[in-house]
Amino acid sequence: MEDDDEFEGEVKRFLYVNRKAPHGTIYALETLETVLIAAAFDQDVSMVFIDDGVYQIKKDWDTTNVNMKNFSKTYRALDGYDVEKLYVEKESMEARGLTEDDLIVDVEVLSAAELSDLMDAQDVVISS
Amino acid sequence: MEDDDEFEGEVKRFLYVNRKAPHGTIYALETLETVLIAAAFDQDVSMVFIDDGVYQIKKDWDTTNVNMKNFSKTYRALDGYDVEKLYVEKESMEARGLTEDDLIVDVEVLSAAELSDLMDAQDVVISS
Amino acid sequence: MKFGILVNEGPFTHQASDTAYHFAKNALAKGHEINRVFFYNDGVNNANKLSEPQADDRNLVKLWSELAVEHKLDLVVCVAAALRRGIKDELIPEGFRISGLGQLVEAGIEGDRLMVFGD
Amino acid sequence: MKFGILVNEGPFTHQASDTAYHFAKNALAKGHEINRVFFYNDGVNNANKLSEPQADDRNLVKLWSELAVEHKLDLVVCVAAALRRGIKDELIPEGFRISGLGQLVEAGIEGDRLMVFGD
Amino acid sequence: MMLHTVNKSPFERNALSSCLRLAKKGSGILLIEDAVYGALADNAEGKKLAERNGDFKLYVLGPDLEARGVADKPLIDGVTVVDYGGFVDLAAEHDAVQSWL
Amino acid sequence: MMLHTVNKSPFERNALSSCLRLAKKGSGILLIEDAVYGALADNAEGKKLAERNGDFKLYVLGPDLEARGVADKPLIDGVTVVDYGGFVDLAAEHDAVQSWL
Repeated sequence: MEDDDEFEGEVKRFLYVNRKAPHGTIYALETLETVLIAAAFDQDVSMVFIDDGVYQIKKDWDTTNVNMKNFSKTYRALDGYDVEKLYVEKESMEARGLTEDDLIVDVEVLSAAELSDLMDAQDVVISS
Repeated sequence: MEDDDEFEGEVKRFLYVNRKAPHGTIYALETLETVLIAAAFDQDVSMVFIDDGVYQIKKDWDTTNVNMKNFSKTYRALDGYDVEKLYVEKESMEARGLTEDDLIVDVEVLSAAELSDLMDAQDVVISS
Repeated sequence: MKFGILVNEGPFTHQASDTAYHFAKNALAKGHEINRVFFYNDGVNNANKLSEPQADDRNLVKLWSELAVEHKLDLVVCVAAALRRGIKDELIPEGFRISGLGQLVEAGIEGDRLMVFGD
Repeated sequence: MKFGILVNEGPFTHQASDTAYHFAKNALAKGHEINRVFFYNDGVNNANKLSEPQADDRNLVKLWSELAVEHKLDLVVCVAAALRRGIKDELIPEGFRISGLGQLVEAGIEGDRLMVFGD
Repeated sequence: MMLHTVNKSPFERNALSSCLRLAKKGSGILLIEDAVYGALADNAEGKKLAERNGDFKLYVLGPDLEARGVADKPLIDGVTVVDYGGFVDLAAEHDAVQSWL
Repeated sequence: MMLHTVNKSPFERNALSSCLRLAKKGSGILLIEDAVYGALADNAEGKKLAERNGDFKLYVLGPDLEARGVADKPLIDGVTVVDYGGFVDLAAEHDAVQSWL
């Protein structure tokens, strides 16, 4: 990320909250489209995956037989857009029997209590 | 209902299953529109209200301040269309602290076990 | 066997229309008949021919349209639900037609099974 | 105070657009500013001028349109979400315009609060 | 402090329970649309919420209670009823707003 | 006997639990779309469903498991994986179909 002094004081903390499973609804895909655009605005962008949202970053999607778009690798591309702050709730992972090995991207696993502090410190929260 | 011999063997049991609260989504209203049309076909029509669907027939709606359509009295009009089989699940009522006095129409309150038998005997189930 | 199909959600936002399409296609492939596909609630949004998905995504409006033409399917868009949502004649793709809710009840009466796909 | 508003569902099927409209109207009545209303996901279906609800029901497309004209609101329909769903120039009512997702991010940066209404 | 809005019936979905798990103590929580049933004292979900009303400031949208015919039902302790104008005030008074959909 | 289909994640909504309460014992239950997570043996909801697998014939839609990257995860005992053709067969073999949405 560049060091833009001109943006000082204008950088806001944007949080994208993902709580829905992929494919059953389009929210995972369309939120991802927003995040990619948001990256161009040099804001402080974070994404959190909680509840069924953790399934959005489950690896090994094969959408051939449902004939829907496989946008799984876009999560991997986020890093190239300087979107590096990805958080997952530990409790949501555990309830779903998922471990970090199941995920397609590197994320930081936080407890509900830690996530609570992080989410409360945001300026703009876009959820779906 | 007329005694149409010509329909013999063609009368099917149609069940409309209502599980969603009113107003948050349109399903209550649009299902009701279907039931009114269905009545003209001289089929054996039943409606069941389970889960948040029981709130569809809660009396005393006042939609003035949300500026949405108040279609509550349509439930009362069903009787005039010969749609007389309305069933409510006892367990859903109890979880929501509702009694028959709360309802805008006369219904038959059935236990989950009784409803289970009734629902299983249907030919066509339209749910929302 | 004669299947009727009810689609209650629009394309893309919910998977309902996709699942209904795969069901219809596979039923036909197995030699079953589809006596009608009825689009209700937001399902009427499947009948908007202006829909233009990204090149690497499926085009559900086109898929339904082509399936209808190929198999002479009756795709009916509910007039009441469609009016509310602004789906009118000028938007209706080939293979779809606008009609009343009676067509749904009729599909239930005349078919052997009615399948409901929604949210 | 400057509010941005995001509407993620179409009219009628979900209450989101109604609630957003009441919020916007009341914010304006209290002297606040609405820097933008952004329509995303199925929210783009609020921008279909062919919508014709029953006479005894509210007409959300018209209500948004009139609010925009009266208060010079900026109602932006997301181009990507709209293309997918067949909401194109010929359907866009007065007071709405089609633009990119950057307009949503900008509304978040420039406003004091971003309000999200969806399903 | 943040304002959290919840618009889903707690009987049908997990939105309210996730909000209660993840909202910071002391936050405001406003129940709107189908979530207003969660503010009623006489049902199972309202009773669950009542156990947490020391942790949050609870609000419920009056027009949505009226529309559903439950404006006369007893609310759980400590819930404040607001109208759309009050919703605007709450959004302005808090530092940011999160919607639980 | 009826075929019941459920398309909602059991973590998010009450559709599957209502189906399990109201479907007649011996019925078929097919999990599709976001409901397929409920057929997995290693999560909390799958374990709950496993306790009922003597009461119903359980099926899950393979293409939806694959799309979500969970086709290789262990399923609860007694669940049969079907494709869209198998879905059609199930609908034809049962007397009627009810969708839990």
